Amino acid sequence: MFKKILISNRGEIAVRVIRACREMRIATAAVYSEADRGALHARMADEAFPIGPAPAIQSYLLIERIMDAAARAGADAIHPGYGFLAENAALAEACEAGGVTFIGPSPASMRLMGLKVESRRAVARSGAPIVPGSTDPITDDRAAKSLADSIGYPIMLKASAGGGGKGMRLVAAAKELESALSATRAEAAAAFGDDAIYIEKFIEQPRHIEIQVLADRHGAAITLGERECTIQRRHQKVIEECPSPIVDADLRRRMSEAALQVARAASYTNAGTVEFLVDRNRQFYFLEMNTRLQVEHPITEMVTGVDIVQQQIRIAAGEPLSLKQDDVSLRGAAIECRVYAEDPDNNFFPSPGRITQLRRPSGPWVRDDSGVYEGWTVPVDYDPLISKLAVWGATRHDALDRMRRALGEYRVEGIRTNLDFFREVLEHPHFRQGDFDTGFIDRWLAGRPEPAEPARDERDLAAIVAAIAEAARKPAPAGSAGASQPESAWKRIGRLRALKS
Amino acid sequence: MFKKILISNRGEIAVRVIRACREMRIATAAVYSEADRGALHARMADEAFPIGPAPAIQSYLLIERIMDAAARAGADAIHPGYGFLAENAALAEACEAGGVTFIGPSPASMRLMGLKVESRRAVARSGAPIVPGSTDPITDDRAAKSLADSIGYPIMLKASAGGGGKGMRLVAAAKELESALSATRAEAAAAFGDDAIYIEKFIEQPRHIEIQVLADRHGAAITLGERECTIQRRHQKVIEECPSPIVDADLRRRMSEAALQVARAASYTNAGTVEFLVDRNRQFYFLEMNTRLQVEHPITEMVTGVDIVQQQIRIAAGEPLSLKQDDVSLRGAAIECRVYAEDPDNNFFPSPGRITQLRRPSGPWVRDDSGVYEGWTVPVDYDPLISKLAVWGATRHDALDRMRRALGEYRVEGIRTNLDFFREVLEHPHFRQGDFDTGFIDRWLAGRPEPAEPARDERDLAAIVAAIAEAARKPAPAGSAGASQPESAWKRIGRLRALKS
Amino acid sequence: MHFRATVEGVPIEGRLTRSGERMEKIEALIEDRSYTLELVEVEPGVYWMLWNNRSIEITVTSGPNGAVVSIDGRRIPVEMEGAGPPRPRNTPKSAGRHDGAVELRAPMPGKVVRTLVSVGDAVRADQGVVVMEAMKMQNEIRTPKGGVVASLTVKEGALVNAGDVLATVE
Amino acid sequence: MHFRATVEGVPIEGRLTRSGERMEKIEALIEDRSYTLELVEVEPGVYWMLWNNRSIEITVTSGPNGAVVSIDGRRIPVEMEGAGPPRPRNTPKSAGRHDGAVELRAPMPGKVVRTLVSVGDAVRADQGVVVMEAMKMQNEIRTPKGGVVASLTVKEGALVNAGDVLATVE
Repeated sequence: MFKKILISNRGEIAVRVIRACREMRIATAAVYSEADRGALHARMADEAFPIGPAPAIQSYLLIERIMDAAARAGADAIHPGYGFLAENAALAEACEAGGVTFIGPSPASMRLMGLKVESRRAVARSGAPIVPGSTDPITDDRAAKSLADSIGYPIMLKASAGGGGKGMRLVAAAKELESALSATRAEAAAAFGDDAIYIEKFIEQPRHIEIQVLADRHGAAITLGERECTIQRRHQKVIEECPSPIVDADLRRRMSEAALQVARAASYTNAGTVEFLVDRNRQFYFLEMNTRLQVEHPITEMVTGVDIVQQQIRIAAGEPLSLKQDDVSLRGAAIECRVYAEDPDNNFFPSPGRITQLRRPSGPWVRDDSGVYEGWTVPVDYDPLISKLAVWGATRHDALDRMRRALGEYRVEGIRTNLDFFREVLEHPHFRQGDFDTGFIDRWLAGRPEPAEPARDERDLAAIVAAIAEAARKPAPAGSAGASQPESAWKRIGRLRALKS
Repeated sequence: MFKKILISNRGEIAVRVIRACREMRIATAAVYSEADRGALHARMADEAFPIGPAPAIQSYLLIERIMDAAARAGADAIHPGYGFLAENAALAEACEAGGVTFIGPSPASMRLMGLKVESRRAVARSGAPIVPGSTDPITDDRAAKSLADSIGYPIMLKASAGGGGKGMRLVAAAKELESALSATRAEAAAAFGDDAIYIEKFIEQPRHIEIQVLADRHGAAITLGERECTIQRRHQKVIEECPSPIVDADLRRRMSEAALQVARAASYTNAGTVEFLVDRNRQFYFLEMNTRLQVEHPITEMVTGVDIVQQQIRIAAGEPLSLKQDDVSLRGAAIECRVYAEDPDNNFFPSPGRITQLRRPSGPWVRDDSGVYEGWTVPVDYDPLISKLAVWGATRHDALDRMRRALGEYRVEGIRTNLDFFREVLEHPHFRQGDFDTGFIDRWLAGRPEPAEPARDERDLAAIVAAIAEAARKPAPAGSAGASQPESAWKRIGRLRALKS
Repeated sequence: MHFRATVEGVPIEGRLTRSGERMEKIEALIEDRSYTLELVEVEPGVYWMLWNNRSIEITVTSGPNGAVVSIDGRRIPVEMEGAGPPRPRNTPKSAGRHDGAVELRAPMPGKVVRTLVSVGDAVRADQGVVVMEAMKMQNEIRTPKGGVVASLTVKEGALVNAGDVLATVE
Repeated sequence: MHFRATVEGVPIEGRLTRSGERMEKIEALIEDRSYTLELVEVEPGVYWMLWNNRSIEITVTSGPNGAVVSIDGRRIPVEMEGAGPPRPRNTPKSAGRHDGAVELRAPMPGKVVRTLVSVGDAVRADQGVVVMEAMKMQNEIRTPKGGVVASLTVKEGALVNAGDVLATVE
């Protein structure tokens, strides 16, 4: 087993890995940027190495800095967490060259799964279902039409060289195809200098469901069930569940088998996640494979009892999987809310800054994977995830009620968070029924009513406590209230009332 | 289901019950003494009622105050927690009389199990094993000798009217019996005015293992496995585990069957715990039944996935058990450490006072059931339990390593706790091997070596940080150090060194 | 003790009578509504209130002339009168000026990724003016009213603090 | 900055050179041992130290002329010189006096449940003198040395504070 692991990450995921290492009695080395001096992950690790200025591009994304820190620490392995360099094959290659074990798949697996077209082809060959459409660029309009007819409308046209939502066009019916083809080609040529396009079936109101895979270096691979990741805001996951409310044992078996086909097609080792789109008929299609630890791994851990991070480390150290597929069972249900430093009352704008008060929920079946502490200043430079709050319950219903309870115990002051937003989502009848698709949150927010006015007695109690707090803050001489103040709303309205009476 | 539950308790167990109620959407009413103004349980409840001065005998133990608070709250049920009035049949009777549901067994069951002799007889009749010996007082010395011979030495002589360890005498061999009998009789007559005595086999180096029972009001009863409670200090449990390292499936089945026999003999309903002594040959004997929620219930919850407090409430509301025995399975292992406000460096004396800093462990499979918060003053009036720290692992070994990690994350300042003491116990090889009996801790403490001196660099670093902290606390003029101070140890030793050189 | 406050824009006036030590008893009269309650500050800025036996936890985040009071997850802004001269908030929001122009301000610290308009452009209400990036997320800053872009104070790549003016629309 | 301290009874003398802002750089020379480290107070009384890349968390509980410094669960008492006049500790322990008598003091607040000796009784070292109850637990207060009970200051049922004298043994 490794003697010392360097974690090339920050925040809650670095803390998560440090905890796993400590439980395995492996020493830990953290890295930190100038913005992360005194950050929780650096405090908790056995060693900590500065790696540069705040912008990630000058610190957490610099492979040479990471490798240099690993060399200084004498680390024999690197855990990349998620994000930053976690899916960068160059880091894995640098590890190989430097004689340090990269805790993750091989560079070749990472590269293959990182390429949109090549991974789609490899998965198609493996027999796992992909979204129907072309696997090669289409240049001929008649070929395009016959393909579109065979897979059925609506379809998506996608520029081969596009990405990130650009160069895509939805085609609802056959009669729109011709003009859409020429428009997309023209755009693609203008934007990317390449007018090659693909055709894919458009999955309406899809759900986003993924399968957790563990594969060792000796050819054994298992799955740990699915995660329901459909609840997203602006394509960002915010709530995840395990199991999915729409997956039964048969669908789970079929999706797991497909996930293993994908993993085998990529000669995959270590922990990985195969993401699928699931349509309204519960047909599923390969979307992509995340070649790293997934943010939402805790809910799988709670339901299966398998410590995925410890498994990652054991697999990387060359141990054969100690678990067989038959050892894996799902018990109950788990839900995770991603707690972000953002302001739901102000368009979900980021809300970095100093956390002046932090009280975290606890008690039965509540898990808070936090990367911050009271007094910490959440930097503007990195993503706004400050914590993952996960709960378990014997049933989905129990888990939802427990999450509601846990959210009520969570208090963060000094910055804004989306904790109250989750309380609203959890009470939404469609969410409670498990009836949603990836557009659920955005549609709901678009039509969300203004919150009710506080009751009069709530307002009065607020004023009383504010007055007491003000008096404690700055003991004022009696009767001085408002003597030399600018005209206040109170006075204005007082005058208005006098005029009316 | 109930609309509002009054919790006639305080501290972590009141918080535990409030959490269960909140998850079930049942309103909660807390009670608090003058020492518990602002206590966590009162803060967390929906309503809170003062019930008198700090001493429990004037507040938490006063049935009329509890019933009065329940009436004012309009509560339709009372949860007694553990301790205080939890095993007091008079409270259960007052509830019956007042038309409020008592969340626990019937007064008759409580009374029967609260009486040493009667419960022993009832259990003997049920067929469950009791410690071999007499179930009736013995007055005749020859009868005593023949009974002692038949059960085998060593034996205990116990005064019928005794209790709490008084009027007991260990007899190692037959030749000591005669003089021991007359001495014990004389003592019993003098102390209690009654020279009747019992004979019981003395169980050497026993383990203390208990079975969790759930019984509904419709005749169904199940068990939720065992808890190993052998690790005690001065007869007080400090570490509990589920499952026990020495209980296998067969022993578990037999102990569970015996526990159900005991429960049936007491016409028991709701959650209860049957405690057994287990000898070195894994023979087990009924010790007593706790007719309430057990302190250490969380470890059973973690291993079985059953929420025992919610089950208590459902049973009390008249619901049939939703779980069958076959639905109950044990997964992995859980351990609990009872965090006490006490000073391990000063003979474990109580350490009440203000908690100036509180940082609680978190992350995967860590559960902290705490009854305090940062800034809270732990009162001198109640027991010193401030928190129960429980962890789960796939194996006992994993759970021990996780507990070690969690203890390292726990920080309590302002008062002393036994957190560091647990770190020492966890690393003890006999404890790790599961090889211990009820005398383990006391023997180990008696022979415990002084802790090693801190290394020189640790001392130096401590001095540096103390100097920095002191400078921040009270910016001192430069060069003022020690100007007008009483002679310091530093000066004395400096002089001694000067003399020697 | 007498106080005047503006709660969510509604001005109120009240009188408090305080007694007791650790747990204060408070009699309050606000206009014609009277309240009897007990109160203790259990943590800095966190108050535990008993009102008609209801257990209520209230957090006060005080500012120079205002506070945000949280009751059960609901945030209620309260401005106290006589609490000293007003000071600008940490994060002034985009707001109208006396001359009818609207200043668009940065709602958070971050980087200007793109400007979407030029000075002199006509803009509709809710049209994006600047794209800012903070915490790895891009956010469009939109104008609350239509008009003409009178100034564009920032360039692409600029680092701005919360409250900095990004543009004005007349 | 120059300091003198007594660490676990051992006196030391040191010099510090401090620089830097958020994370201070510190050069320390203690007798002939030199340390280069970085330090930041991350929470009140909690310091994060980097020393030879080791990440060390240190908690200081300051008193008027002394502190308890916790490093990785180890508690090290440090008395600073020049930190103001000494003040009695919160909980004075039973200790010898100049005249050779021993004062037995209450180690915690609580109630005297029983006295086990009378004035004039001869007692052995480690013999119980008083039984106190606090937090529902009874604890025997024992004399560290043998002798004769010279005074018994408390009666059964008395409430005492930490540090109160219970008895003296000569």
